[in-house]
Amino acid sequence: MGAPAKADVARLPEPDVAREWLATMTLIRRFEERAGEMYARAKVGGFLHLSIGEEATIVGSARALRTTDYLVSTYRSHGHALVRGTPPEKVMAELFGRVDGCSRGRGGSMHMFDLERRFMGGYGIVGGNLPIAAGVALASDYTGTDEVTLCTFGDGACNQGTFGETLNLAALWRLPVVFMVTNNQFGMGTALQRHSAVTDLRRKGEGLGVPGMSCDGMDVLDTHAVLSWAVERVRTERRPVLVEAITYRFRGHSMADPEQYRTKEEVAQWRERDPIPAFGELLLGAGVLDERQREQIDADAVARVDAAVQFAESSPHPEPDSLYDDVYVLDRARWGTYSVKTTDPQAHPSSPAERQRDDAAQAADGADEIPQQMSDALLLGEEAT
Amino acid sequence: MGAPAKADVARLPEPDVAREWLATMTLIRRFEERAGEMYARAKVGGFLHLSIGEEATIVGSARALRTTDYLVSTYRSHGHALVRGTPPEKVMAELFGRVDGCSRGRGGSMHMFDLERRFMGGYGIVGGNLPIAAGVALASDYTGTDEVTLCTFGDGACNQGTFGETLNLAALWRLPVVFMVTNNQFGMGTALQRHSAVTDLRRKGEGLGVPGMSCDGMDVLDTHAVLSWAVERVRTERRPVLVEAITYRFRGHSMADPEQYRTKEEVAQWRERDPIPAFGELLLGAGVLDERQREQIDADAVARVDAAVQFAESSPHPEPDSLYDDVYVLDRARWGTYSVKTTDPQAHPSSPAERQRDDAAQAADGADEIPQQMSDALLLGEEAT
Amino acid sequence: MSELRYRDALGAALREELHRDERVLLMGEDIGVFGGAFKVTAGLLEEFGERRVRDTPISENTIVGMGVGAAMSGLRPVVELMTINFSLLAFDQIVNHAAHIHYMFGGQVRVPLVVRMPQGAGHQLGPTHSHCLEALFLHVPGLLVAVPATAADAKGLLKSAIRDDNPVIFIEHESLYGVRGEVPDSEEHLVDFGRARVSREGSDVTIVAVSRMALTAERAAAVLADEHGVQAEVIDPRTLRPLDLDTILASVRKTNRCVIVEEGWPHGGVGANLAALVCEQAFDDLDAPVARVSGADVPMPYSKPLEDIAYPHEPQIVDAALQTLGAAGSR
Amino acid sequence: MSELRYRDALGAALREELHRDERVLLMGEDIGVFGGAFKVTAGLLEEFGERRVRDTPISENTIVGMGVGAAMSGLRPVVELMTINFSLLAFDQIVNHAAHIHYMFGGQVRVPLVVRMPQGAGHQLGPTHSHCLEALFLHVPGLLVAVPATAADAKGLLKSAIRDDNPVIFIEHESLYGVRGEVPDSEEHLVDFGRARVSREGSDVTIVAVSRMALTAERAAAVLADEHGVQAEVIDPRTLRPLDLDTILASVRKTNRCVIVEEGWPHGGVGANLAALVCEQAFDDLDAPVARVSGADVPMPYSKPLEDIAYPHEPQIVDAALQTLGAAGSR
Ligand SMILES: Cc1ncc(C[n+]2csc(CCOP(=O)(O)OP(=O)(O)O)c2C)c(N)n1
Ligand SMILES: Cc1ncc(C[n+]2csc(CCOP(=O)(O)OP(=O)(O)O)c2C)c(N)n1
Ligand SMILES: [Mg+2]
Ligand SMILES: [Mg+2]
Repeated sequence: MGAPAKADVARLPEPDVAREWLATMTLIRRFEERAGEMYARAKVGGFLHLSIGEEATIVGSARALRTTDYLVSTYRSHGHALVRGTPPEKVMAELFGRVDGCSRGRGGSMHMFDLERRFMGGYGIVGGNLPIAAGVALASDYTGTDEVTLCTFGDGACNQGTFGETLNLAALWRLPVVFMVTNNQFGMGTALQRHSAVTDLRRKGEGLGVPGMSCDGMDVLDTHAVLSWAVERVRTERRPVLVEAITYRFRGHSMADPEQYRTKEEVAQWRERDPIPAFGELLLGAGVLDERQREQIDADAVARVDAAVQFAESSPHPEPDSLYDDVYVLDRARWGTYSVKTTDPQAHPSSPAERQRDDAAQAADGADEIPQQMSDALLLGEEAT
Repeated sequence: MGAPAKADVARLPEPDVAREWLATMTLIRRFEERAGEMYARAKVGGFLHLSIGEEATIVGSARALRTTDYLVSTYRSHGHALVRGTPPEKVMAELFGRVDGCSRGRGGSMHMFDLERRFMGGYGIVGGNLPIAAGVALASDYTGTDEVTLCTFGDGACNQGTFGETLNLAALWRLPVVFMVTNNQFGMGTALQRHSAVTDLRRKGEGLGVPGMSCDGMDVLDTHAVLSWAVERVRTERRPVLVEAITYRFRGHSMADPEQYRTKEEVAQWRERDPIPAFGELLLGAGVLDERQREQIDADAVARVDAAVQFAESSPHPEPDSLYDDVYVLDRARWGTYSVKTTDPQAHPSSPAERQRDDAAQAADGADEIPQQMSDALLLGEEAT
Repeated sequence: MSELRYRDALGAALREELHRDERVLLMGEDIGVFGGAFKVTAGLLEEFGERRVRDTPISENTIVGMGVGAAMSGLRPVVELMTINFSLLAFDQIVNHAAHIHYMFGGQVRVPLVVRMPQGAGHQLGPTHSHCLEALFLHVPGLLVAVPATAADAKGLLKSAIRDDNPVIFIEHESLYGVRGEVPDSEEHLVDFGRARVSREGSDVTIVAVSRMALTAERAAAVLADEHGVQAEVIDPRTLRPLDLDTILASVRKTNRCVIVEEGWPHGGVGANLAALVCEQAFDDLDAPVARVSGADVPMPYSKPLEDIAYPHEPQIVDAALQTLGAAGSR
Repeated sequence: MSELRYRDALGAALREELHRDERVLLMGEDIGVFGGAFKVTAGLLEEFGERRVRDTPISENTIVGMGVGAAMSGLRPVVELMTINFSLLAFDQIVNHAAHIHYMFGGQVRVPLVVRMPQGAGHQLGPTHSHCLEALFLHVPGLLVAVPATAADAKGLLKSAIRDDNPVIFIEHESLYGVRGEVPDSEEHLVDFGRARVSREGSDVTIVAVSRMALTAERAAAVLADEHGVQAEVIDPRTLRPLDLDTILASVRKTNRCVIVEEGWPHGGVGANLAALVCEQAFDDLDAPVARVSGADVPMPYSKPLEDIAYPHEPQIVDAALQTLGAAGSR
């Protein structure tokens, strides 16, 4: 890679800060790689959407925020929880569906949450998080604080009705929110130019009163610089901004994606720009990092992820009788029937014999025709045969 | 008013055509004035949204279409039905809720329809008509015709999610549809600058791949010129266009609107630009029309509206046992229960005694606390007291 | 006590709660400068200003979604949708978000949001503006659903809704806005969710009726008493989630007959739900099948005579009640 | 007859109808290049090209609305929504438009639109991707609602849906896509709407079960026969609008007992609706209250053990059936 450009070095933050960025990107990468393995081993169910390749967009943007600022994300949000400081243990436990998960095992991969760290959640409905983020920003504005909300979503989400509705309202009411499109070139298997008439996504806010800008989402420095400018502008001028972070998703949309919609060459080309080695090289070249430190950062990340898996493994599953907890906030004397229990959760199969019979039944109806670890494949229609 | 500018005269179409435009604008005006009277006399129920002041946008745009082109409108659509050639009798009968109405009395003011004349309907849901219009255009494209669809909606509708969704899709799929914003400065009581961050509505399609242009919606010539250009461009280039027609609603949003959101002066100023006298003067000055003809046009319109009222008065109400007709298309042997009839429509009050008791009851629950002709006022909360 | 219109009782509830709690704010289309399509919010913009009373663009899904986000951040937003028909545009935010966020994030965050909207036929507003859709909401766990029928309940339930930590779907009725009723003056006049109102006692047949139909049922009960010597007990559940099934069952155990009255569609409606519950829980107490009276199973037509027969009036309720009595002993 | 997976039976129906009728076209997110989230449409883009098989942006309300407009103009669009949960974004176009246009325009225009989408729990997809929402659709007059449980029905009902002139909500089930079944080969294999399927005859108790639960109920019936000597009649209504109430009532008149099984939420669900209808129409024939087995009244949790107990399995159905029998004669 050779010596880093002077300009890049000049943009570097304090060495400690730079190393922390690298460490966090590495943690996210290692965490998600491990999550993928755990998924293959059926420790994790449902969908698992990884942001591998997009780490610079996550760290570069979140580090432009103050701890009092808010972050709102999508179903692709492990990294967003981690960057805000949610312990990897709690994120992994959520993937495992355990009580110590950051959503107590209720949400899974798509629905991480950490109120304390102002990570206001991952949302499974494409476009559903935009109005929510604007509402969070409204609350900041209403209470007269200078908090900013960062709302991230994908290129595909720009086509959802809430995009136009929310940007207009945020501009009209001068809400302190930064809208960040993580343009990873695809909405699932549909390439940008096949889902959006305008592919220069900065321009998407033009008719809505929201100015736009882009950053190189493979470069944590550029992402951080542009987002910092955007966040501070929003904080002081109190008008929303739209930032497009141009990046690429290295893995499939979710775990069993056959990726027939793109070529191996295209993926390989983007992988050459992998943001983590690139930033590592830059720091090495700038003398901010030595090889030993770099290895240590990686080893620390791996160790932390090991601990997270161990923690998740040992965390209990939710108790059956917690099924109805938190459907409602029931904090004072209450009357009436809130929930209709025509089936009693306790009555479900629990004895081994019953469980076995049920498993057989499941197999017969196709749910488990395919090994558990391929359940995503089943859902995506790719069968084991 | 003096002599018309040379430029205006140069823009005039053939004399016959010009007189037809004036006649149609006049018919729409007279029709709606009478509809308002009929509403005050409780011949018309529900909501009645008049386009008085906006006639040039209706005639100027619709006359840019071929008879094989489609028109899709909103709940403010009497003029759109009339301009397409739906007989005033059928439009008035619809307002009266009679079987000879153009929607057989089922739709009312907000839901006019005339398949034969390719008037694809008025829709009561703000923004709901945009995807439908795109679907109509899709069908034209799919079947390889060169038909164009004109979709009209209000300034307020631009904030509905379907606006962004539909414009993007239409641009992406190159659908032959002209989106026309009738910018009458208000969405109900909310002024443009209070509901839209960008008030130059031409620009609303910029981030969506739909180029925009404006026309003077108080000038039928300008409206026609711009729409003709847009329609033909769409027909040949097969890419959607957004046209903003700048106009003003002279009357309230619907019948009982107290109009506290604007000043009398503002209304008076716009009324000076009333498109019908303005165009009449122009034709007089250009020698295309004489005073007698002008009066005749008006007298014809009034006579036609008289006939429409008479027709509507004498058209019967739908029969009670037609209540369940056309919920479903049931055109061949059918099984199963389509509709659940827990109340039999025949069993409803019909004897005078029952009817009387029911009326009293209605009064007691407030529905008729206020005279029938003020029902809109009730709905708008303005009570008779 | 003061005599207030239903509309003004709602307005008073909003005014009092805006005064009481700085976190309360209102959002909706034309609620401010225009004063509200049905004038419930009239005067509130003038009194509380643009910060607390907010006119919005026509963007139903986003207005509700912003309410969700603001509620998650500690505010107590009250969103008005102009009519319940337009709530279908906001169904994603109501169901996938408002209703489920508390549960899906493991109880960490609350969504104290109120979505107010009127429903109902009777004014020839046609097939896009007249439906009664409470059944769509009562189906969804995580929502509370209120259907006040009187001015006192309108005020008391709305105040309770604003103070509740759960998302509340608050369904008003267009034909009730002008109806007057006695309303307690106290600013602490709250009506609890999950407690039915027995508006008339009787021993012969139980009539459960929701929203505007609660009043129609009362008039039907008067006819039953006057003309048929039948003493009907009339119950207005007030809220559909939570549901005061106990009060309904106690009455059915007494009368052994039950009629359910709703204005909405019959297939999968409120009546179906209540009938199923009553049949399940009080099967041995029923001397006749639970009767349902509902709106016709059609999109609401504009035509006056068709609209008239498309939703229930007293005669259908009277007939249904008499039928349950006629059926007595037939088993 | 061929043995086909449910998924492939649906694919075959689409392929045959695309061949048969030039007016048929498919639209949906990732149905083309990606081959469909659940691979139902795999291969169709290659076979029919971009004109007939259209990948759309993520714009649910507009995709459905374009389907409405195209259907009004003479096409026969089949729209796929990736899961039923996302249909809540399109609820306005489905209810206010697709369902009501034929009626509201006085019968002048038809909306031969099919909206296909899968529902269902079992794969830990959590609270935004797992719900069964058929009850929301069956409530709405103007819609037809199909809930096929077998490969043969999937194919036959989908072909009928595409040929029908009404808007059809076609609800598939994610857990059924991999299940094989015998499917008639004929291109004219149509299954009529409104005709229930009696999958097992029996005289002791009637079990009505919808969507995936029809299979679970069959297995429960086997257990009832093998372990309890109880002969259950199992009925799959196949469509909820129109509803083949006659077949259900005939069975109940024979067995005098009824259990209804659904995967969705209980309050205002399919079970409530059927229970109300059965109690109304066959009150005197019932020897026990109609029993309902349903999904738990909660947003679907991600946790595997919680998800497992949040929707019905055979034991609950067996228990419910035995309960209706135990209750026999207790009146
Ligand atoms: C309303 C809705 N429609 C469809 C889906 C299914 N879906 C999940 S992710 C996805 C693609 C989103 O693409 P993009 O916004 O670019 O985000 P990315 O996955 O690339 O991060 C789709 C269609 C969904 N979850 N919600
Ligand atoms: C989805 C929806 N929301 C709200 C309404 C109530 N409403 C009817 S007209 C209107 C204002 C629309 O303004 P605009 O689009 O500018 O059209 P105009 O009335 O000025 O012609 C509103 C809010 C509605 N009919 N549909
Ligand atoms: Mg993407
Ligand atoms: Mg307007």
